[in-house]
Amino acid sequence: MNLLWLIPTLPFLGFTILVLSSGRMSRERARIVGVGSVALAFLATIYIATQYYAAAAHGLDHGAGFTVSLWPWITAGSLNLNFSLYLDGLSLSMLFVITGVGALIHLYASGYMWDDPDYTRFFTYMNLFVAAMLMLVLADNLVLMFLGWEGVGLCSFLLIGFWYKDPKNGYAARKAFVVTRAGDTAFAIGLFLLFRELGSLEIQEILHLAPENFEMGGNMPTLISALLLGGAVGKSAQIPLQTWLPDAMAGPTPVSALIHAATMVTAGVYLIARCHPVFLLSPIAMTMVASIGLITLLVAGFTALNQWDIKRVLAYSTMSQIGYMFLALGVEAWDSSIFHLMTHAIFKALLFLTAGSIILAMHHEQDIRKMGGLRKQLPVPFWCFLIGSACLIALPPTSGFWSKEPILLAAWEADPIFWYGAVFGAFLTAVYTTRLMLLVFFGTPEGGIPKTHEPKGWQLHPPLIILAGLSLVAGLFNLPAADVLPHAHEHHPPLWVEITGILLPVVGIFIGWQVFLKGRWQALRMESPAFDGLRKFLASGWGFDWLYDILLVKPFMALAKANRNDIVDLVPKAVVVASSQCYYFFSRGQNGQLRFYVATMAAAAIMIISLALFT
Amino acid sequence: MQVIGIIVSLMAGGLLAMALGPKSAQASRLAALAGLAVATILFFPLLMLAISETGSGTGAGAVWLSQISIEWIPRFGIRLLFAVDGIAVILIGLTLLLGYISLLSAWSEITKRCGFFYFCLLFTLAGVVGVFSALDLFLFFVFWEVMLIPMFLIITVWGHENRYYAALKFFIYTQASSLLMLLSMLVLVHMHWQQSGTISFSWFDLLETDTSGRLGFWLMLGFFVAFVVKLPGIPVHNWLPDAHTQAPTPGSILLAGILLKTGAYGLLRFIFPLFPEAALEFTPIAMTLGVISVLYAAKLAFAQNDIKRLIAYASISHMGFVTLGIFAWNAISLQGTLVQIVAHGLSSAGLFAIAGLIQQRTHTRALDELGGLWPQVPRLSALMMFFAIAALGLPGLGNFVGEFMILLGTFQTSPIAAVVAALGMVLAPVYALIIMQKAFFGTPSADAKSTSVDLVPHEIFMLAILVVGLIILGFWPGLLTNLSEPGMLDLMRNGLPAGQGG
Amino acid sequence: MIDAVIIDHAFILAGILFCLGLAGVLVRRNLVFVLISLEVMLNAAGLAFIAAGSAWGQPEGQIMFLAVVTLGAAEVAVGLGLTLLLFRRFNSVDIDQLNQLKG
Amino acid sequence: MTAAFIYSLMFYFTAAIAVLATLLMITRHNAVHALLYLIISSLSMAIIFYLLGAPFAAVLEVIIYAGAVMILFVFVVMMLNLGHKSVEQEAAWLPAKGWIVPSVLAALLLIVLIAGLGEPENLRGVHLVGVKEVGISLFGPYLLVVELASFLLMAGLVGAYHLARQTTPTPKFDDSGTSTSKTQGDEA
Repeated sequence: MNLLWLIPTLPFLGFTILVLSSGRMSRERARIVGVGSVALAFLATIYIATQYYAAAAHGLDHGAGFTVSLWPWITAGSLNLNFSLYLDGLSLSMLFVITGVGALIHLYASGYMWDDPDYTRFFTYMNLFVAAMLMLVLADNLVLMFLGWEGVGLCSFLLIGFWYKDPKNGYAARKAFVVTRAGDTAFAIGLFLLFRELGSLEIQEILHLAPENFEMGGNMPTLISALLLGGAVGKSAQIPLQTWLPDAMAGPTPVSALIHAATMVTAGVYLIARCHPVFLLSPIAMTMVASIGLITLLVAGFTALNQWDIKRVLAYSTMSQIGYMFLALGVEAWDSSIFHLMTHAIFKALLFLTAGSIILAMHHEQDIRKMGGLRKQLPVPFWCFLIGSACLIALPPTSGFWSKEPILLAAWEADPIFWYGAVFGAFLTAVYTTRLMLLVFFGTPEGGIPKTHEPKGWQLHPPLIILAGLSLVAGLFNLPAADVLPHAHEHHPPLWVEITGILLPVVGIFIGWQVFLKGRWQALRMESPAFDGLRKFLASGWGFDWLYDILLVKPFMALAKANRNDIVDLVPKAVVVASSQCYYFFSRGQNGQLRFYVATMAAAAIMIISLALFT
Repeated sequence: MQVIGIIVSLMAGGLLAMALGPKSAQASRLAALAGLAVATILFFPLLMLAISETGSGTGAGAVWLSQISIEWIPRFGIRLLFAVDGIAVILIGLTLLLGYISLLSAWSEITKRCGFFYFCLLFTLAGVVGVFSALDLFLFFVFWEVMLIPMFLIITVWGHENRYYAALKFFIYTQASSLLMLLSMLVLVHMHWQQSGTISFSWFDLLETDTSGRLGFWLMLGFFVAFVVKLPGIPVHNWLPDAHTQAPTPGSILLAGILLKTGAYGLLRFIFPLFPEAALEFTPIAMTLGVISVLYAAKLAFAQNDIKRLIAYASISHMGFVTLGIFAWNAISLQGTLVQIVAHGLSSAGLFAIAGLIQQRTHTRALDELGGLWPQVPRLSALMMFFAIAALGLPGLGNFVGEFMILLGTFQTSPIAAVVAALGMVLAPVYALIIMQKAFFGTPSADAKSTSVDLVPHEIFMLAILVVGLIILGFWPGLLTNLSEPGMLDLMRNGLPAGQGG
Repeated sequence: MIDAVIIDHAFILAGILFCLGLAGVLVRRNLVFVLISLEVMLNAAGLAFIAAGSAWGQPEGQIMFLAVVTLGAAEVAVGLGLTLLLFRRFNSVDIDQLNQLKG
Repeated sequence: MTAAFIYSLMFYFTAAIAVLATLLMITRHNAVHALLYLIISSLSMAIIFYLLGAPFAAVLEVIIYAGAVMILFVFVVMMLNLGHKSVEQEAAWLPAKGWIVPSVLAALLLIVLIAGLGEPENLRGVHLVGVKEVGISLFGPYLLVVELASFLLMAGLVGAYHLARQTTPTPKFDDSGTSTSKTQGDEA
């Protein structure tokens, strides 16, 4: 078990090798280092998993985790954090997701980015990202998690702005970094509060101390969990801080697959799952988590319906699926939320990678209006996309169904409103996924079926096929996370609830098919000018971008421009001006006329004498 | 005693460099390097002593590593009192390190009158080492002046376009405030003489004076102003942007890397221990000043168009955290202040070195004239990215550890200040990434100056030292905090008003 | 003792003459007139000394008067020399010509 | 008509003449008239000195002031031939409202001086101080004053002589403010 430190160091090692080589390394060697390090990390995870299960087999109680302490990190006064990694069921399942899906995405990326000039730089950032994400998941104390947290944010900044030639990408990257940084600041303030209240930042200690020190529903646990939720919302692009995710699509597609679908955006879910005892202490926080999840999934659902860029549709669908995970966390369906996290990582990565192949085939064309009828020219991507969409819609045999169904049932247990919202969300997911499927693969766009060239490189198809297989089979795994998180009690809602949960996506598919292929009920497509305002509002992500622009960006820019050179600097300048004015005033007194001088002398004499006499 | 040896060797190096100056620039450079090398050799035993002292790990090591006191002006009880504790060792180490960095960056940039430049450089270093180790207030004041004059000369002689304005402003600001300090110093000694009957300028004796009254508050204010001017706090900060934009690169490195630290060190050493009650009473105001300088400087940094000016405002924002940390006055925030000081020293030295390199290559510092540097100078841009990220406080690098500990410590004493200062963490990436976007990303604008020469090995070596330093500070801050543990705890005990526990 | 009143009035007379002389100096732009008024002021000062001397019955009053007179004489001599110089250089006796030293 | 009454009558009469003469002197435009009034004023001063029991001072006043100084002034007036045209010039230089400020200042000073005078009671009347007493004290304790006086006179003499010497024609200084020195080899 003490090889645990190997997992984060392998990608970090890959990163250092690529950085130190800095451009002198050929593409092949860079590919080997880049993909190899993550693949090795995956093997190491498997090795660690075998040890974990072996230990669990002979009697070690399930919940216990293993800590590997490396060196004392920050020690001052009552604070002593050390650089130590902690492994338990939850972090093991996260490890599987990160290294497994990560390795596949790296393999795919090595083919996808083949003719990009900055090949080595791409893999440098990707390896650093995987290392930071592993550090986040394996962190023993919250500050180390914060290190991973910010490292991940940095890498998403670097990778979104990877094609730095176009300033828009730079803007999108900075926007992502600053918005997630706002969430991180809330997270940091939560840490300070935790430290002040409980005196320690070790996760395990907090989880033990919290129930003792805080009373149920008290305002301290609510405040702390609200702040932690702030951090989670920032990183997982939920409602208040979600404007950065659609713009993050400016990065290369493997980046969107790895960071903005599979791993980084799930960091918030992992944080809440990891600190669930604190959240359990305040029902208000739980309802907050659930309601944020619900609102995001609905908002994202509607927006996805009106997007024309293939990656933006997938980005909004990611946001909505994470909304489901938050909903699951809110309704205390802990293990099903982590389960959904894993399955979502797999099928969303699959969808993004296939979208990447489509974009590559269409010479970097991302607008689905220009695509259509591609199923014959791109068979593998077509079938993979089909499987991915099936999971997304949560049709029964696929893993999507096995993970989303318990969330719906748990939502019903907690509060029927959550269930109605969630089900309606599922329906929306079905509609926009079929819309995407039909517009891209079926039907004929005006300019006829576009000619596509089959991208070369053997690395592209195998990962797709593996991921497609996994997303079908994943429903059967039972994740080790289950033994760490509290067991969700059995759901037995009325029968009609389960049936509607299953049938509604099918209805959604039917409607999607009718509207987008058969061309019936055109009104529903909201293309007519009457709906123009509404469509633009929905397409822009419910106007959050516009709102933040007006509220925060514009005033700050105006303030910055207005005060370019520092009004405080005027104080010394004012002193200078004042002294020169005085000089000018007095020097006018020396006008060279003798009579004026004699007069001043006389006046002075008068004053002095009268002063002497009368005082 | 080593410290006197270090100061003398630095001064000797300076004089030698000046003597050799007219003959050949290379000779004067080597002389300066020799002076610095001798100083470092003398510094190592001190460092070994400090490490061995903390070897016991329980923080029970002796506080004062080496102390020497020679009679200077017996009538007034002024003695050449040099004493070095954990904090001073670290800061002297930082000074010598940044001495090397500025020497390396001066290698290519300073061409005319090299001898005199190295004379000024080494005398500033000697002055700063003196400031960190002098514990006789009068001696402290002498060194406080010694480090000011050569810095003024560096800016006036080798500066950029309107260097006279900047140098004069720098001089007036620092000189005026240090006179204030001199005044309160004398009154303090007088108070001590009245209370204890003996005239003495030594820090140890002055610790005992009871400075709780209104007068004590004014004396503290005198010291506070002198140090806040040097560590630019908001109301008195506007000499720094001008001094930095006009100073030559080695000058900026010295200024940002070391001279700002003397202000922070002064606050640490003199404000709380000598005036515990007054400082406690003054804490809310000082904290608001700190918070304002964090946020206001960050906003200003974002608005700047000149790289060096932007970095200057960024260091004001970082130094705002230091004020916060010092006035929170608990173990965590004080150690955090020390880490922040060292980390800021390294990162701002790096930023200024790179700004200088950019100016050498493109002959401009204006951000709107630069653009798309990344394809032309990838290594330089990667290093700039590293330092910009360090400046915005990415965990895993020194600045974050410092800022986090400061905010954590400040949260104990005043949560509001900590929360508002935490907003500084949001503003930091705004200004740090603007440099990257305007200068390095994007396509080079039509009239952007193109440059073909990427980093030269000796420049990479110079920056590599700083990169390694920051990473070590980020992952193993323990190396630093253990050294300063005994000194800091002892300082903290002195700083708490009578009766308050540890 | 009416005599005492005389002394007091002598002082008042001196004051009056002094102020008249001052007014004369202030008004004039012609250097000669300024010198003349100056003479009167000196005279007034002399009178004050004499009055004081006679009030206390001591000769110092008159000695001081002697000093004042010599001063007056020397001053007039130099003043008139300057007037001549002024006239030769500026071809007029107007003091305001001499303002090169103004601020 | 006792002696005291004549005495004070004489005093006030000459005082009035003196003030009147000075007043007229200040206001004249013609230099020579001003000089004449100056002579009258110094003569009346001489009489007052005599009345105040300082005969030596009175004589001195007459000889030096009325005599020597006036002669100097007349000489200068003649040399500068401040004749007819200078009267209009003088009138131009002396506008009526030019008088306001000086007179106000002078009046103020007068008031202040008079207010400064002490009570007259402790002044013990007029004492005759003869020439003998003055002579004795002059060359007694005050020998130094005599020497100083001689220095002063010598300085005055040398100064006047040097200033007024006509060695080289002094450079004309026309109104343009630039000194147009036409002399050759002038050390200036």
